[in-house]
Amino acid sequence: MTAADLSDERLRQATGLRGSASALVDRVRAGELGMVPVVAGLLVICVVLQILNPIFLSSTNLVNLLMECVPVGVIALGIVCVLLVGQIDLSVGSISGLSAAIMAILFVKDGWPAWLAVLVALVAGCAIGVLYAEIFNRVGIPTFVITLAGLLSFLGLQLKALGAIGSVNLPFDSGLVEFAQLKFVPPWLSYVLVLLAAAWLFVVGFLHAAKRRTADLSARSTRFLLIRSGVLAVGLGLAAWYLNRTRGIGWMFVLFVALALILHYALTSTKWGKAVYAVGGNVEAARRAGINVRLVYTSVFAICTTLAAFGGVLGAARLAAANQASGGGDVNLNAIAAAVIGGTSLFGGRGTAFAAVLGVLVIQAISSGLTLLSLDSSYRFFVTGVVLLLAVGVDSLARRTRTSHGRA
Amino acid sequence: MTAADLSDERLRQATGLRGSASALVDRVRAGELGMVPVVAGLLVICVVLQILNPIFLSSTNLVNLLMECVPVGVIALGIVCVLLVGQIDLSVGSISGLSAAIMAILFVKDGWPAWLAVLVALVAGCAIGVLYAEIFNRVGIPTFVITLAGLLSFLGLQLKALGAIGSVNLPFDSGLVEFAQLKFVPPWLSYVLVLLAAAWLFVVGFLHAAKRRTADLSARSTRFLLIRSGVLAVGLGLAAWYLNRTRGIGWMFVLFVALALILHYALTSTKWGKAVYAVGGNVEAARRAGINVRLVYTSVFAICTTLAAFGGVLGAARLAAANQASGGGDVNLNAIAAAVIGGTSLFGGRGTAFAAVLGVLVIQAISSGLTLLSLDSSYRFFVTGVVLLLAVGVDSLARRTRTSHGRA
Amino acid sequence: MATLQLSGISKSFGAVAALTEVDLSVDAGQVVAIVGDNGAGKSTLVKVLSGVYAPDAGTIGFEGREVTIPGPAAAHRLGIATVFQDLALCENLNVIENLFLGQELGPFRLDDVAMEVRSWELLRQLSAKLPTVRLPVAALSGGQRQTVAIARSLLGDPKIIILDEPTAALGVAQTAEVLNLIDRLRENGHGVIMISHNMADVRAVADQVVVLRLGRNNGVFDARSTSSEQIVAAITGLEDNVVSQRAARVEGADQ
Amino acid sequence: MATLQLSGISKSFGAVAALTEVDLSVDAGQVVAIVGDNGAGKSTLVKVLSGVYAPDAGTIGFEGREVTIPGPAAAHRLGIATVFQDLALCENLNVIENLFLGQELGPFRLDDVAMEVRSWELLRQLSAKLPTVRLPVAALSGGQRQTVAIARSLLGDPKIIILDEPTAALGVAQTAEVLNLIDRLRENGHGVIMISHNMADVRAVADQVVVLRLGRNNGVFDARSTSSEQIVAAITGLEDNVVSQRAARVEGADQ
Amino acid sequence: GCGSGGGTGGGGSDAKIAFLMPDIASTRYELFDAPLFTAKMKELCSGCTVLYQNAAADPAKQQQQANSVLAQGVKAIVIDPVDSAAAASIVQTAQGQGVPVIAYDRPIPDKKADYYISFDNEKIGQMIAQSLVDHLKATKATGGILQVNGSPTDAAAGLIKKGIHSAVDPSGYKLLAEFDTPGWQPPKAQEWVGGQITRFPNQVAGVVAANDGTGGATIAAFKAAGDKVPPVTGNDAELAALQRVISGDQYNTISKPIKIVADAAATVAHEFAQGNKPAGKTTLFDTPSQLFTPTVVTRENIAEVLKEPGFAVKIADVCTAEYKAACTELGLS
Ligand SMILES: Nc1ncnc2c1ncn2[C@@H]1O[C@H](COP(=O)(O)OP(=O)(O)OP(=O)(O)O)[C@@H](O)[C@H]1O
Ligand SMILES: Nc1ncnc2c1ncn2[C@@H]1O[C@H](COP(=O)(O)OP(=O)(O)OP(=O)(O)O)[C@@H](O)[C@H]1O
Ligand SMILES: [Mg+2]
Ligand SMILES: [Mg+2]
Repeated sequence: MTAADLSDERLRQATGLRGSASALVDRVRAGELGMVPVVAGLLVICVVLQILNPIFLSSTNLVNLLMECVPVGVIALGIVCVLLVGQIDLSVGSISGLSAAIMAILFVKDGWPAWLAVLVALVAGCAIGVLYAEIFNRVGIPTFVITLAGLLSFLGLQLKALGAIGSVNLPFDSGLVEFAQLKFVPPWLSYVLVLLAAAWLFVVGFLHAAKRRTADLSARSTRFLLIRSGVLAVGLGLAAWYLNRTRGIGWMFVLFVALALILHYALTSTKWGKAVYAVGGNVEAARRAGINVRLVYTSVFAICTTLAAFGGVLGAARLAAANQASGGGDVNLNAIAAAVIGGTSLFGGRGTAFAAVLGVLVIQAISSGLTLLSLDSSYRFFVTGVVLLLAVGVDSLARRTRTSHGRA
Repeated sequence: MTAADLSDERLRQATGLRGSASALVDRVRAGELGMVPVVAGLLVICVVLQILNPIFLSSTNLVNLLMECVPVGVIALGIVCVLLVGQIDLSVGSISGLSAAIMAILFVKDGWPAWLAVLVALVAGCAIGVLYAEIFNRVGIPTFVITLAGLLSFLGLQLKALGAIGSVNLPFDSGLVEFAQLKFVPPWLSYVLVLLAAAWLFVVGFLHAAKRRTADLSARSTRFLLIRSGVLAVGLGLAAWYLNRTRGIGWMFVLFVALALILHYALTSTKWGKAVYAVGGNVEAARRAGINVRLVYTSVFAICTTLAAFGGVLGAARLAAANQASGGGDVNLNAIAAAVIGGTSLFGGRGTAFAAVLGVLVIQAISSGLTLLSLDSSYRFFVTGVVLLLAVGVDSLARRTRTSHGRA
Repeated sequence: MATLQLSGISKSFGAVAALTEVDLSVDAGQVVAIVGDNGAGKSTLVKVLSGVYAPDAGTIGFEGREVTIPGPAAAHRLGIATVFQDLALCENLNVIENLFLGQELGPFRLDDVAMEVRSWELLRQLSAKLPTVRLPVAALSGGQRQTVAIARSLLGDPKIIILDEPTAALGVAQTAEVLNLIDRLRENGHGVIMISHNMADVRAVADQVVVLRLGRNNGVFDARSTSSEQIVAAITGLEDNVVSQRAARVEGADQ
Repeated sequence: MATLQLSGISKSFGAVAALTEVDLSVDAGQVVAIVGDNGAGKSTLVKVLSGVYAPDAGTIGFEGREVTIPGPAAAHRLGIATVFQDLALCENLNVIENLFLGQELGPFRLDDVAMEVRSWELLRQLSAKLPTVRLPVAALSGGQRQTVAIARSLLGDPKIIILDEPTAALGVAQTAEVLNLIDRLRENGHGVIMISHNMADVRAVADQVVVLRLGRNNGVFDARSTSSEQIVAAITGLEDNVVSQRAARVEGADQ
Repeated sequence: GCGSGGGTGGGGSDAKIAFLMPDIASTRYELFDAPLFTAKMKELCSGCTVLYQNAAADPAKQQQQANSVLAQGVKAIVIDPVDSAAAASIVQTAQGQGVPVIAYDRPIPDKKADYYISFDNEKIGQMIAQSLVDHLKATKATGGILQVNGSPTDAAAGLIKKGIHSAVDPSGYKLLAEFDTPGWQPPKAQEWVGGQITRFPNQVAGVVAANDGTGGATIAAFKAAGDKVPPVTGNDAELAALQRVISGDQYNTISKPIKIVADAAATVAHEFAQGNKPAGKTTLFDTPSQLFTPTVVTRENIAEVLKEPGFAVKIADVCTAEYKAACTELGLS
């Protein structure tokens, strides 16, 4: 007997191994396994870069790579939220720079405790987001323009704040800097965490499947769930083992993954998350469904700017300094690009929290792989562009048919 | 008797002066007079800046201002096209820098005639656009990513091209530099041009109205057309007179206006233009209407990158040099911002060629006005952001009701 | 006393007057059909009622009190559920997500099993022919989408249900189910406003027929005692209209 | 020999088989109605015909030759004009621009007066109730949009016209005009494919009724000699269906 | 009325003088050059106004700023060109309108300015690198050198890079790798150095960084790798860098006598504004010039440098609580 939700005779039943395989292809094409092609792209460039330079996949370099992607990655998480509602934030760089400046000044110059300085920086970031949303909701200026104005204004504030000093050193022995540079998960704990994650995935999946079965709906078989958890445990375990050969997994990276998981949960399993996707897909429909669209915008911008501020703080901690260049350069572009590369649509309504993680990994892998090569700047820029296209091209080709079905 | 197209009894007839006035308000709200609020915003900031520094509206400064907005303005024209089809080009800065480098090297180092060097630079720009469109059409990578890769790659090529020299001076006495710096329309010719423009507007309007009347459709009264042309003649005439008090109107600015007019014509009065708006509004509908969507993308990107290359050449001519920083800095952001400030939607399907002109005037006015103030960088950034919000806020407030009618 | 009472509602878009001084009232347990030509202003009236548009003039009474409906959320709170003509679904969300949009079960930990079960229930009740409910709405056929929109309006326990051309895209079986549903709603004491161009359907379920013409009231008829021809005449404003002409011609040809 | 001849057309979307080995043929001067339940695959078939989707299997014959239709432009070139169920209009363009999209008069210097005149002609012919043709389509009512979409398909001189639920949103007068129009098209030797859920309309204008059920052919009927009940039975796959039940109940209540 | 240094010349008493600086990536322009120049100008002529502009590394913007100050009727322009070649156009325009141009900090070789006041960037690069090489030789360090340059699109960075090479290439130490830091961004420099530490484990004898920001980033990279920090250079003598030198994290930085240079520029500009033609101490690029020598700051001489009268950074600001101990050790209390 088939489950209640699979009883339609038009549904091709995926039976046996070949059925599962073809179902998998179907799902990739339909964009349902959205992340798989991006991961494939990431693997492709990893192989290319490893061939070009055998140090690339060395444990030490991977340890560095994971740490370095955190500040931009945290900012990209916020960008994903904003892109999901079909808006944009060009000012995350400036906000991260400003919050780094605020934190550094309060912490070093004014001698506040680190946690308080960080908190104030985050609150400032949050306030900026609320301000953006208020302007957007009340005046209706496109967020491109609002945040462009923010980019300029907060850069101005950052310069002003650092005013007479220009640059502030964070002490290397402060907890903040140590956290960002030297704190790694002890090997035993990393394996425990891996096992916990796998067990948790299994338990949640099992309970959910049991509930579905009681409700006479199709459910994943326990065997599948076991295999899935097993694969996860082995995969993560191997990764942890490889990283543990040198310094291991940085706590800062763990923090980033935790943030991504929280955001993922909020986006997929809460009322708020559904509202975000709805607003991005069709604002008018969301409004007519009784969703408080303004509140959604406000929350999303507040999250984005808070995360931008947090990214700025982490970046300053990693650099052990806040200066006028903090948050400048390509922080903005990299954060937005990370979200887009991971598969988030600029038009709203499509994307996931993991998009930011994968996207920033792609960007950092390219950047790290190419800086290792010691190319001329001119070649490096050129090759970066080409490799980027390559990485994203894999994803796009896999989805090709999907767009032709009018479901871009 | 009412004309065939105004016979529906639900149409409020605009009679008398009050009727016209309320019709005007209706039209602004409906976004039909799209440009008026932006112009109002521009006027507001002009007044503010003039109050802050009385030199702002001086003839010399305005002459400079008009000349300075040309390179970015030309690039923004191309950006408008790309935004109209719902895509983006992040690489216009790099392309303009690369084309400036190509032109300067061929012209100065290799001694080619100026026109040939410029032509080669433009062809290179055009080729880039075609390349982008091919990748987009065949592989389906989002243009955000393609052009981000282009930004990096062409910056690399630019650095490579300028290689060991870093910077190339264009001779001051070359026609190109003189055109960009010293060639102004003689006063008598400027008045002739103004009169020609007004006359042309009247004649075209009159012939059109006559044709509509013959077809039993509503048409603008000859009186209205006369007044409109009169207002234009007086307005432009006064502007010309004021500018002619010092150096007058630069030929380069005339070129810019001419390009904008050509693009306006192409967008509003050709089959291609309608296809561009259709693709931006609803790609799938455009495709089903038999439009060759790929060709539209190709043409639009080719235009954008060619104009970017042209902007780069003009910028180099104005600066009398091409160097590694050409096209860097905020060229990208300014060009896109100009288009958006002028009212072009990032989501496609809404915008005009004049948006670029107005947007770049707003940006340059702010930049020039604040330059005059001699503020600290920190204040200048801050104030720039605030003034930008102010300028665009006027536009947005005027359209407020429109969005609430679900017609954003 | 009517549950919902509109009087003197006007609404213009730019130079187009879409509604001019329109009156309407709906009681509990009553099915009111609004009919009218294309562009007569029916959907505009519905949108005023559901808080999508603010009227330019006129008053809305709900259960005796005068109310304003500043937005769709306010309409929901009053107990007005609407199926819009353009459906207002989010194409990127799947069927379940669309059904429960804004009224998800378990705000901080969505109960997707319960929602899926309830979705299948509702959809089966409407004879929806959906292969799966995990498809994004973009992949549904026109009729499937309309069924989803109708199912959504039944989720809460609204006092007034407004259906703007609910059966336009539906198959014969689904149409019959919706008509059955309207009968049931009336029996349960809900007020129903239905817009339709199908005179047979209108006369089958409605108690009262309100005719709009070019944005103005053009008569209120008792559904049972009025013939289709009379209503069509009120809609088109002509006794001798293209519908009657065609009917006559077809009859002539048949003979 | 049929103008258009489909055989063995299949099309799947991911795990959903929307069409399985469907056959269809249309002659010049023939009106073929395709009917079927929601999600039966009617619109998918239309999209295959008009080049929107490529079929997974099957052949298409046009005027005796086997053809492939790689895109909508190719369908236009063959002489196939389509009114899609979702209309496929550009909301940001006004009525004239939408009507002439892709076939503007004067490619390098648009003749907007001629286009406006022709637009009013077409729209009047369909009894469209449009206040002005310079409104963007986003501001039109559902029926007005549908009229625009239908008017557009008449612009060229197509050999086959495909109408996917053309009267779903139309008022009574407009529906009658469209039925008249279909009669005229047949008389002028065009082939017409019409999809509709309205059995009365189908039987009024069609020569042949093709029934699809769950993506498969489920019988071809002669429109004049078959009763509505028979067609409905073929659509739902049951003699005793909700439509007949409802009819019986209503009759019972009336007595 | 005119201040102490002024004559009685008519135009000079309420003249406007433009002071056009190139970027904000290096903090000195905003922090030191502009305020010091303005202060000196006020002292020379209280009625004069200084129009300060910063081009944020964009030559086109600098041109716009130049045009703008010309429109405001300045009597002299002091310019630190973003791009020495492109600035020729500014000189051309200004001189065409009879406004003298004083090249500040960087020369304008292609078009004869009216005056040139500077220490040149190439020299700076050479000095910091040489100081590092000397130190390495003195400590008999083994291994190679990493070179962190400035932005690949910045002309000044190119000059510094050239200078560094002129000291590193003949030094006998192998140049392991070099990197042009996009936009002078410290995080980029940190990322690159981090990669090189992996690539050349325990082979890095020293790092030449082109400014203090990238120098600080280099140190952070070594700290983050848990490695011993080798001698690292800097440039600009910004506060944070001085603190690092004191604490021993950074080997050197370079202090430009900005006050002296800014004062000289103000004096010369004031002369020009009054219609005089001040004579140069030397002639460079065919232009009357004054050149000043910067001082490399290391732990050895930092006390002297800081105690020098008129040094831009105050000892109290440098010796905050955290650096108290080290300061006392160096005789800075
Ligand atoms: N947002 C809008 N902007 C401008 N005009 C509008 C807008 N919405 C509706 N209209 C106009 O108002 C009139 C009434 O539209 P409405 O949608 O209410 O008609 P309707 O009675 O629902 O017609 P249909 O039967 O076709 O659905 C139409 O002429 C339409 O063009
Ligand atoms: N792009 C798509 N992706 C996935 N499934 C699709 C897609 N388009 C259609 N389908 C599925 O194919 C089936 C047939 O859809 P189709 O639109 O052809 O139905 P229809 O007969 O036109 O129905 P209706 O009468 O409701 O218009 C439906 O089950 C639908 O869910
Ligand atoms: Mg309607
Ligand atoms: Mg259909």
